[in-house]
Amino acid sequence: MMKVVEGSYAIAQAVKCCDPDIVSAYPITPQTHIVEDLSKMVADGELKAEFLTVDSEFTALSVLVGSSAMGARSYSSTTSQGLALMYEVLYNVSGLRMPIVMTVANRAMGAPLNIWNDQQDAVGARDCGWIQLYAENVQEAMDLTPQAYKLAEDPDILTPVMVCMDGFILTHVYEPVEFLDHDKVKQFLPPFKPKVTLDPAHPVTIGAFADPSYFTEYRYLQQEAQKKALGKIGPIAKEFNEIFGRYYGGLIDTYRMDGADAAIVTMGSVVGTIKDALDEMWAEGKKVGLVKVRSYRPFPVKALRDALKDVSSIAVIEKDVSIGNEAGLTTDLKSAFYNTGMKTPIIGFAAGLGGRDITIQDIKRAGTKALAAARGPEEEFEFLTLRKEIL
Amino acid sequence: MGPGSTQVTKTGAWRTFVPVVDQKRCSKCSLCEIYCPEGCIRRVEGMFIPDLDYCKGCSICAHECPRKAITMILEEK
Amino acid sequence: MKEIRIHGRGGQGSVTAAEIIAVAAFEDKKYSQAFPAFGVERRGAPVMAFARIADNPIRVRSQIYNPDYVLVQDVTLLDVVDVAAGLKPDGKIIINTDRPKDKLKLKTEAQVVTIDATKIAMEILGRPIVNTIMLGAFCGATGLVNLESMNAAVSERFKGELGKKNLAAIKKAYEMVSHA
Amino acid sequence: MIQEQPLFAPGHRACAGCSMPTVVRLVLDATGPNVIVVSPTGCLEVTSTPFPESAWKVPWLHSLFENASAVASGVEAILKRRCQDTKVVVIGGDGSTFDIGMGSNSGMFERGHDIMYVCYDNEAYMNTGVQRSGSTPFCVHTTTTPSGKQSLGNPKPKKDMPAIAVAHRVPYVATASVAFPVDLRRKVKRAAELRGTSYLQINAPCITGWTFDSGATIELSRLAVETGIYPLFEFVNGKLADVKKIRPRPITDYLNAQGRYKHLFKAPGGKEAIAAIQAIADENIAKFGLAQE
Repeated sequence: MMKVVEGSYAIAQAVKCCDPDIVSAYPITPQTHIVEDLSKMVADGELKAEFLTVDSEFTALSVLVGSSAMGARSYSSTTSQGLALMYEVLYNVSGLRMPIVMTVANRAMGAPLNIWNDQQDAVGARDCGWIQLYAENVQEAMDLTPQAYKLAEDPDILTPVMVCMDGFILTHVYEPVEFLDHDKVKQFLPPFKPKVTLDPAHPVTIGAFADPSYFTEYRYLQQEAQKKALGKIGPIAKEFNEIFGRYYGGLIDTYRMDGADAAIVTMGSVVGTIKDALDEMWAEGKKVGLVKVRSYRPFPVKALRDALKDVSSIAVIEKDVSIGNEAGLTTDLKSAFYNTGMKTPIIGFAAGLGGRDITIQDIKRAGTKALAAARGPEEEFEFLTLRKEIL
Repeated sequence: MGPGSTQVTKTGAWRTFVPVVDQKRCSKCSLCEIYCPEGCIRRVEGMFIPDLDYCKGCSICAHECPRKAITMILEEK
Repeated sequence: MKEIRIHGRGGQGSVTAAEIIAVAAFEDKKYSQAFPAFGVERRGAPVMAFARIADNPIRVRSQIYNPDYVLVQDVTLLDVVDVAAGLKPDGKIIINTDRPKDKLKLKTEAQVVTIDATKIAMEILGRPIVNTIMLGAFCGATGLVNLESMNAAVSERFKGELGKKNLAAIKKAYEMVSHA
Repeated sequence: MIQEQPLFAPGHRACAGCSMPTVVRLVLDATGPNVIVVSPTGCLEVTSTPFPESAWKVPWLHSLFENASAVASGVEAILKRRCQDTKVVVIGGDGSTFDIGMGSNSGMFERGHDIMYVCYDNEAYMNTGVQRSGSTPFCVHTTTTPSGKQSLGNPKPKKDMPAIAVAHRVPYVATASVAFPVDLRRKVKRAAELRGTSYLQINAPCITGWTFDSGATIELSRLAVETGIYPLFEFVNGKLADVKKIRPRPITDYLNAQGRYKHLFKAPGGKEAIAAIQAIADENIAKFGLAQE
């Protein structure tokens, strides 16, 4: 059934279809509507889950450490400062190999205090061991939710997943979405069968102290699981497509890359605006294509090398800054190419920071610079739409 | 990570002084067993015997014994 | 694609109006999108909301700078906000006011439509909430969304007696603007 | 009275003479095996679970320093969901209980989970080398409140954590001592049988942090109780229900027996400080009616 609903409600509906045993969350803009909708579903008996209203985001995720250790399917959602408050638990969850799924309604990190969208929060947490998937629109964010559980709970993976969706832009938009069918989700996502749980009949110790003779191997196994996830994200998306008839690409997706001279690489909801901008650019004879990164962690090095091998220049548009260097996706992309000997110029743009609107004109400007960068970049990294007059 | 698997580590190796129980003085009050941090004082045929595989030689048992039936002596290894 | 911008004050239901437009357009078998100008504005402060309607799936997610239609829920906003900014010359601006058009401080080549929505609201709803009335005027003035679809969308949001009253108010606004 | 096969195994790496393993054994002996234990970071976690070994014969989970109560809440929520009759027990030190885990504790208390929270209280951050915690008593020398020319040690008295628990309407709040195992076990059993949150704070001397010979561990805790500086009491539904009566001994008997107060017997102002500590003990004795008739 297709309906026009708010993005947050759509996510709540998708979460409901995944039959979580427990939802634990702390309110923070722009994530609030998701958990409000879930709490209403619990109050109305539509969702038979434990719903814990807790004292902080730190506690919200910590509660899920306990529930996940019990083998329960566990869900939370947060953003920005809340994600930062979870930082210590993020490493803990991934290190304990807990298949928790969390929707991150991407938002800027203060100071200055700012409630609007960018992706600094999640990109800043890229090294925490979580898989990070980014959605272009509400439907994709919805559909990624059961896919995320399927990936996280795979015995070869057992790694938590963040489903990242741009705050406000996707959480607060009303647009038509196809609701997930509960029975079909059950077919796609069978109940979680944990290998190890806390049970007095079979006592186990979870969360032991690992000295230098064991720690490296823990990390290595996490890295291996992320590598294996590279081989599962695409097939899971295809399996979803077979049941639900919707597909958004695997690790990456491309648009107008055939015959493109330059490419824009990005992730999240700006993909849609870029597609419209590129249609206009091609009509003007400017052949710029798009590569959409769906999986930021694990980072799809091979898929990106293949997709970008034929363009003469690349521009990354991303909603974050690695303050003191360039920005996450730009750096990651450059590192993906270094050892291939490929010398395609790569330039980076920080855009949409703290909710700054990204217009079609802005994209076309970046695309034009990308084409020009083939002759050698003027600037390697810059802030798109910088208001120089107020500096 | 088997339950109780620290038992593979014989902490008796940490010990300098070893408890010696004078079974004749022992009143079987079991305080040594209760207070032992290692939980390594065992009842064997009605007698309280420290398991020297784990005893770290802390001397709590000797200190707490109401009949002064336990003495700590320098262990010769 | 048609783009709509709604001006109001916090608490006047501008965001709800944009959402209802999106739902109604979808009833018309079109694609739609609605979103607020996300802010921390509280009750009474000037706010904006946006809607897009198209025959194909809508991909663009920037704010709307060159709207085809503008709805102004509160005429006092004309003193503090350039409500006609970027409005296309062949577009329309619909303003809730009892003032004559030539007394409105507006810089636009677009057609100006006025309606005393507050009066209708007081008469029918008994309180000065004009957002659904402005939607009736929007249907009447633009024909972009069918009145039946708008009624369905409003009924989904407002149930029972309140819903019925809203439909009556919408009908009145629709007729006044259509015959204007 | 102790089980033949304790639920906390030897081979753990606690210091020789540490009171903490005895506390853990006494607690688990009273609860029996149908428990799930959650521990925060601290001496207990580090000494009981050196990967790949574990001293625990009950299911045990560690996440972080400051979230044991939150993690336990998640465990309990799932037990409740499954209608499983297993007790969740948190066992943590005073650093995590009084300080860094305070927010998590407050949340757990307030939500009223069916969890027994046990704090082994050694009155400083012993795992990191004896730094002051909110539990450190007045005038104690620690590595972050050292005694010196202008300092008599910790300038503030111990935080009243049981009162904080009572203020959260925690239905059962009690203090206990490793030196009084019968009393301790009775309190653990009472907390285990209760359906709801309970808070037990157990005096647990630390040989390195308090500085005394390893054999004197139990004696130190006994002195803490018998001087009135560590009163043993029970609050049931917010009301003082029972106390352990004592024949009060002078505070100097306790202070003299350990190194962390020794500066008070030398430094100028030490005499007054000792009198102030005696006054705290006297206040406890009066407030809780500790003195035997």
